[in-house]
Amino acid sequence: MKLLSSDPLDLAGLMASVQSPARGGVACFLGAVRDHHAGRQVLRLRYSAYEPMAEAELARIVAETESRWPVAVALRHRVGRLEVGDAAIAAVAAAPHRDEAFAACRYLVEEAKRRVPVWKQEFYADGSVEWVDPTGGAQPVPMEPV
Amino acid sequence: MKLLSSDPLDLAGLMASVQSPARGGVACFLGAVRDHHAGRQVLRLRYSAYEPMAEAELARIVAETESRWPVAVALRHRVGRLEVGDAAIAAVAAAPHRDEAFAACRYLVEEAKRRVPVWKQEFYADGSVEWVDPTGGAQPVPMEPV
Amino acid sequence: MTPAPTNAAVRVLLFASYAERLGLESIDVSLPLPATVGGVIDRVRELPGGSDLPPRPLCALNLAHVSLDAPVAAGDEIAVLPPLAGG
Amino acid sequence: MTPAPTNAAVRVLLFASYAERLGLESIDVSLPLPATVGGVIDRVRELPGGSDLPPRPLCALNLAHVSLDAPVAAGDEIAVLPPLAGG
Repeated sequence: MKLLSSDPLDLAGLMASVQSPARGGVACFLGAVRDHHAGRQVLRLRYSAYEPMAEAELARIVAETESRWPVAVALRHRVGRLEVGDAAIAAVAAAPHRDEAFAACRYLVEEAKRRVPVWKQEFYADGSVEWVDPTGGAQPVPMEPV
Repeated sequence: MKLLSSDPLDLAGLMASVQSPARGGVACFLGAVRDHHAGRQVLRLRYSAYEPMAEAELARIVAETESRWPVAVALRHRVGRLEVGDAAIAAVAAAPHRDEAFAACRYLVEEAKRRVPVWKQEFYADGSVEWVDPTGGAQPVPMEPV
Repeated sequence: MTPAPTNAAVRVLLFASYAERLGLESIDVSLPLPATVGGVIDRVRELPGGSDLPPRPLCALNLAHVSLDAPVAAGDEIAVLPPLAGG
Repeated sequence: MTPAPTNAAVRVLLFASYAERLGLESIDVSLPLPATVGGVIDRVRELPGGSDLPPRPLCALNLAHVSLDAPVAAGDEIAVLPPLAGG
């Protein structure tokens, strides 16, 4: 299954894929493109990825989450051109109880942001284009294999 | 606006009502009817409410959440007859950043469960019917007005 | 000469399992002021089935949660709330 | 007589801003074993634009995050990852 998608993310479909009569709590998160970043007006952006590793990393995060909590989860990241308001990431976790659903959903999002090799190029209203560095240029912290 | 609903909850509509180009993080929670409770098979249930107070309490929780975090939120609780899998509660919080979206969504759900005067009658496979007491019969802790 | 105590009429609402136990959803209670929510509930306890109420039930006054020592006034709506089970 | 060191060919991938700075997305590097990911990156630094790489960039080996002291073998795929910006 492709966890990186160049098509719009379908939250309802992801929710349907994890819900069940035994799993009453469903927590989800959608991260959408904002119209501003660091005080500049963003028109649109482009995500690129190290695709085979991004797929592998997303799959590892899903497997870890399902082994750590009694949950069924779905995780997708968008690549390609996105407009303001488009969802870049969707995470869903369904569990018998809400604590587990929230914890698992949060884990999916945090780990995806921390580990999935995806890069974002922002296109600004003034015509400039930049690669976004969320670390603000800090020295990267090496990641051990999980 | 009615925050208690006898119609199925519409998560997509609630999400659309709070999303905006400035609010990139949307956290949501759906609490659905489970098929088991305390080891018994549940066929369906019926929620009843002290309706005017439930509406007021839901509205207060929404207002508190929006004053505490920079978020736009939506909160609904279902009443009447629900089948297994039907959503009983839907909470959505949209914020510029995900920390606030998750925190606000969690607050909506916890406070709704703690404060909204709603009662649940479970109908079991063996034909019996019971009012659910999530406290297990503990002495209630008086709630001060918030 | 002290003034005669004022009597106040309040309405008490019962819900869910409490309404079933007392066989009532609404009771009009008249009692001398000053009085508290707890005092009103004590009057409800005297009704058939009323002794099944817990010693300190969850209560609301005019659509908001209150503690049992909240004062009541004429025309108030008091609700005795079984354990909440929303969500 | 000690055996001559074995030379290993590995592929290095560059992405996003790093690919732009070096004007390359993929480089084949041959180097004597034993070697580490850090040693491979040091070879990339010798290319035009390579000195723009941070002292200790984020790296992956065969599709998984690794630290710079991870050993490499012939045929490995090493990726130099600019700061991740997903979500």
